[in-house]
Amino acid sequence: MTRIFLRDLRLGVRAGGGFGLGLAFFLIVVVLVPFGIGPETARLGPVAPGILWIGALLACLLSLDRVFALDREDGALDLLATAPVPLEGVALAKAAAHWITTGLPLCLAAPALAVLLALPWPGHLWLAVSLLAGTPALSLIGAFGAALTVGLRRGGLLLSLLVLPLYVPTLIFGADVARRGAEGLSPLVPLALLGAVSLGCLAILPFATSAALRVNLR
Amino acid sequence: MTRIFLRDLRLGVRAGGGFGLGLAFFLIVVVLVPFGIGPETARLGPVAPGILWIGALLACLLSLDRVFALDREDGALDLLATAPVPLEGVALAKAAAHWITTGLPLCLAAPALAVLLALPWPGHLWLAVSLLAGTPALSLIGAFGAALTVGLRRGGLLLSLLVLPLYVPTLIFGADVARRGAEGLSPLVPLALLGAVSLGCLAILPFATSAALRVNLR
Amino acid sequence: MSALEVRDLAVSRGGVPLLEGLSFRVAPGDALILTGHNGIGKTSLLRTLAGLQPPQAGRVAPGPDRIAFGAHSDGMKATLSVAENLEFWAGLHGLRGGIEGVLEEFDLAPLRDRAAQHLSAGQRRRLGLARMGLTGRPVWLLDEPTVSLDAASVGRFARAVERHLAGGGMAVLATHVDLGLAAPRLDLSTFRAAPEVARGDVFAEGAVE
Amino acid sequence: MSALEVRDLAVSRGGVPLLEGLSFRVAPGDALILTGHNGIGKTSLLRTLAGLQPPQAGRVAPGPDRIAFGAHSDGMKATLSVAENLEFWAGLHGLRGGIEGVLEEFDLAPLRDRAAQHLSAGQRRRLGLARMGLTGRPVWLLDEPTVSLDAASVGRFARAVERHLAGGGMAVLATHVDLGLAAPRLDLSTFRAAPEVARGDVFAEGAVE
Amino acid sequence: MPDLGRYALEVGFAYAATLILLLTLVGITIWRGRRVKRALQAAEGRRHG
Amino acid sequence: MSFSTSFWSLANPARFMSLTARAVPILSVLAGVCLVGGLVWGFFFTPDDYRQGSTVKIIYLHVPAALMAINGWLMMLVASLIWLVRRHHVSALAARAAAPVGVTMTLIALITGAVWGQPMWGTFWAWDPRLTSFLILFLFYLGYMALWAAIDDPDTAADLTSVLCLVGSVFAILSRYAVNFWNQGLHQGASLSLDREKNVADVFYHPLLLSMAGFILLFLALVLAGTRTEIRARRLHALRLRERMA
Ligand code: HEM
Ligand SMILES: Nc1ncnc2c1ncn2[C@@H]1O[C@H](COP(=O)(O)OP(=O)(O)OP(=O)(O)O)[C@@H](O)[C@H]1O
Ligand SMILES: Nc1ncnc2c1ncn2[C@@H]1O[C@H](COP(=O)(O)OP(=O)(O)OP(=O)(O)O)[C@@H](O)[C@H]1O
Ligand SMILES: [Mg+2]
Ligand SMILES: [Mg+2]
Repeated sequence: MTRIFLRDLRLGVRAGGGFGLGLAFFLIVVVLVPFGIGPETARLGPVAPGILWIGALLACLLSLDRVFALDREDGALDLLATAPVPLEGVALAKAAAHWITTGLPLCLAAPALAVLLALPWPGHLWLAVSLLAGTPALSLIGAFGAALTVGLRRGGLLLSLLVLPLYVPTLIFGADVARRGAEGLSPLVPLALLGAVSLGCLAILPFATSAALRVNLR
Repeated sequence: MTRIFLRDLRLGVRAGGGFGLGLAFFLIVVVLVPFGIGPETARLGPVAPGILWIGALLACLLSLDRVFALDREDGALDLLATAPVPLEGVALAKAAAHWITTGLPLCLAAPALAVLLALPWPGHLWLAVSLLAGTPALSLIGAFGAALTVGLRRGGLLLSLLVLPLYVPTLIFGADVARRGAEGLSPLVPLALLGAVSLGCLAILPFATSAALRVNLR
Repeated sequence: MSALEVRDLAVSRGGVPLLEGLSFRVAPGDALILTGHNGIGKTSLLRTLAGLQPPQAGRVAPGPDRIAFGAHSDGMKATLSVAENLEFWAGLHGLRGGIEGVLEEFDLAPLRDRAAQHLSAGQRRRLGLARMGLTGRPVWLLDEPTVSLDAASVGRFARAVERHLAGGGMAVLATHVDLGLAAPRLDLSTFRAAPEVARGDVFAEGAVE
Repeated sequence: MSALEVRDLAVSRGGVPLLEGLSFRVAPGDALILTGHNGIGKTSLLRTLAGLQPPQAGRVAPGPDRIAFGAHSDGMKATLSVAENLEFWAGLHGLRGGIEGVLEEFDLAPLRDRAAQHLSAGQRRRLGLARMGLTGRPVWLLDEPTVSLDAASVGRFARAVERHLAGGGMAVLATHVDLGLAAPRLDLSTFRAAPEVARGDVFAEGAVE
Repeated sequence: MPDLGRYALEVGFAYAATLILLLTLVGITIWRGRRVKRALQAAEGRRHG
Repeated sequence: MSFSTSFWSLANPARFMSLTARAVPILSVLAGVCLVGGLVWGFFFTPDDYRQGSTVKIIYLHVPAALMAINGWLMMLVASLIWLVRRHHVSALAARAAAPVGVTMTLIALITGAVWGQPMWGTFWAWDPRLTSFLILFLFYLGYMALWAAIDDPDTAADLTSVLCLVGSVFAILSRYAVNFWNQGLHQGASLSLDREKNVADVFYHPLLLSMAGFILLFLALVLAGTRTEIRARRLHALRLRERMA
């Protein structure tokens, strides 16, 4: 399991592996938003937390189809399924590698990028905290969606559609934490809910993911 | 050339081909935005044209890596390069097919989705017009970026990074048309500029694209 | 080590029955070569033996955890080097011996730091075959293993299989060409499923109306 | 129809010189079989002949527009059916005859509406070979064409090549196995590039400092 | 030391950041130059020796 | 030997190496002198501006860095053209070597500008046209360097990055106009115009010129040193391939 995790990390960091893909996408969104909606601080400020969270979510969404699809294409998934490791472990290792290569960089970069969108001050901190609490759920849910669609040639579209509704609660709580933080209200209630979502995902989803994988390998 | 165009269309429409991928992504963005930034019309209305344009741009960006990569992987690009058609024609046909499968559906769907984001009335029309004038440029620029990165295994990240700054003028003019339209000002000046950008891209980029392809095939 | 036992197996692919009534036994130290024309179902049979698709009927023993499958696509990562690829699989199967043995066996030592994407077709095939020796599993299933290999590499492969058999292993190989191995052949044509008899699908058995 | 002429060709791949001093001539109606161990540069040579990579030195005639290249990956789209795939290539090369001929020739008629992704390895290979006949070009370059083919299909392929040659075509084939074709063989091992002689790269020629 | 007034922090930060960036750039250039030079010498040595 | 023949003889790697071996140390020393001189003069011996207070001292960093950021790109453009037209390897490698220097200059201009913006405009970042086009330039640099890094074969990389540099330049100019159209900004216009009336006061002007000279010399020294390294790396690459084959 650790081995799979480490291999995925290494593959991710290799040229073209996708490390930084999410981050770059996030950066792109943040840079483009002012060109789209206009440069005025009064316009940008209020929507900044929401935009940043949506950007992070999309960045996760986009890198999902690599979670299993690459291994499926070159036959490695068949081999992993018959290797002496539980498939739940494979699922968890892959979700964890996805989080490290996508979610974590987002959490670290978000406060800096928030400056570009004129996010009011204490918001930076809360934005990072909310992402830290929320992105693991995004990776776990995403791995589940990726497992469901792995058999389909370029199931990217379907994957997005399946995962989207599952992402909604995380997005609502997460953006709420960041918004309340930016507006100076207490963000503790949505933060607690957000943490609960992440922990729940961690407890349940690896099993669902491995079940989906098993069906798709047939 | 027409044949390549038609084949690409057919491939796009086949299950998993990517037709609708852009559209679905666009839909996802539009649906998620209210969850992220809050549902109030006063908040959504002013940023709606910008968000819609950014959504359209991202939808284009995401479908770019299929333009040449699939044909490269299965060897079809080698065969096309030695087939009795000019490579510029291949580049143009592929950009056109990308536009039909991605840009055109966006133009048609955008006015309807704009309702969800509380875009004020005359804005719908201008949004559609601006997308119609601008998305061809997005497809052409994107095909150029895709040609640059086609030799690299999963060059998706690099592709986005390369294409992003090239998209900026189109986005600025396009969003400006939509914004002025929504606010009741005359959008003719940016519209003319937007059209000029698209035509300029059409005149120049197929040559750059085919040059890049030729280098990458070596 | 127990023998590979296949009893009255029925195989289908994409819902179409391909083979049925297939029984054979491969004892430790033995190999079996599967033949049959294109599309008869060799690949589908091997996938079924490996536990990757469920049999329509019949039984396979031992279970998938004793079986190593060498398919057409070899699961090697293009951006990792030869050594890194092999080390990953060795580690996953908990093998302590290191990869030097198989690198020698398949003459991959000079290529050990080359990325898999920069290998020629035959070199890449050797890499895929080298993985088999790292699984530590007794039953090898190989689907057209010598594709793209030159004569010297075919010989190297045959010796590797013989060594595996000599150590009490078993091997089932699907092929159209001569592998340079002395082993019984099984022609799958005689087990072709009759089109009318569709097992395992309730909807195929009687009219619904 | 003019002969395929290769004069003093030097081939490299990824910057590494592989072959040099290679000259041969294939007259209309003739075939040439390339052999050589894995990694010698057969695939690279064929890519150079097809105009997909520039030669390091030497000349190839005729130009790429008279040459049809059948590589390992066959450029067939997984989601299109056999007939759709072939029709696309036929149309691209402006062939009017229709695809029925090649469907018959490679026994693909029963599979004509099957999506390419649902073909077995050998069936898919036949599909790739069938494309050659649709290019209408006199020079065929084929890289390990009979991989995965059963004996009957190898025979069918050999007859197709013979028909092409009889019509004044030419063929260059790289292979490790017997193709069932009577044709002269060229062993590439004798043209292996000396490591010290690096042509066409200023940085390899003299010390910079 | 000149009196930078109320903008001491900003001005100081600007100078510090610039100098750090420039020094890093110079450092990387020199370091990489040395490393490549050594590697090249080794390679030439292997070739001739 | 006329200028033009001596310039083109630089295209031979060995010639280039021997011709620049002496130039780099000289340029480095000159750059060091001018930079230290200009910055020390500017930082310690100029008065505060009556409106901007001590922040005016940032100008000695900001303006030269901005200048070299743009000129760096220009140099890459010219070098790319030379490579595409005349296939001189040294030219392509010089373009490659200029990118990291240019991107650092861009970053310095952005950071010093941002720090300057806080006291002057009350915000670290505003979507002013000039700032925005610098951000875009920064992204161009990143993309250009990433493309170089991503491709194994040096000649392929040189070709593709050159095409990117050409197309990118067209779009960079286009962006500049688009951004101006989009937002009228806060940033001042060119203050080093030939019209003496509009120039900044002489007290600021002279150290600024010195510091600019320092940045220019530093740029040249770094690019030449970088090009020398790239040439060696290219030769190393060729030798490694030989070894791998042998
Ligand atoms: C991130 C922020 C900034 C960026 C990217 C930026 C960029 C530039 C550039 C590109 C130039 C050179 C223009 C030319 O030569 O035509 C320049 C010059 C200049 N900038 Fe900035 N700037 C920024 C912020 C500021 C701020 C906040 C101030 C002060 C209020 C400022 C004051 C100046 C001055 C005085 C010049 C000299 C004008 C000239 O001589 O041309 N800049 N800046
Ligand atoms: N993914 C699939 N979905 C549906 N049918 C398939 C699929 N793959 C193969 N088939 C069909 O199943 C049959 C058996 O295929 P299989 O790959 O097992 O044959 P094979 O004996 O391995 O042939 P070959 O020698 O050509 O590799 C073939 O008729 C093929 O067309
Ligand atoms: N993309 C690549 N980049 C760099 N080197 C490569 C690449 N592909 C192949 N090579 C190397 O070039 C050499 C020649 O490869 P080529 O594929 O031409 O060999 P081949 O004769 O076709 O071998 P095979 O019989 O195994 O197919 C090999 O040593 C291989 O390792
Ligand atoms: Mg098979
Ligand atoms: Mg080959």
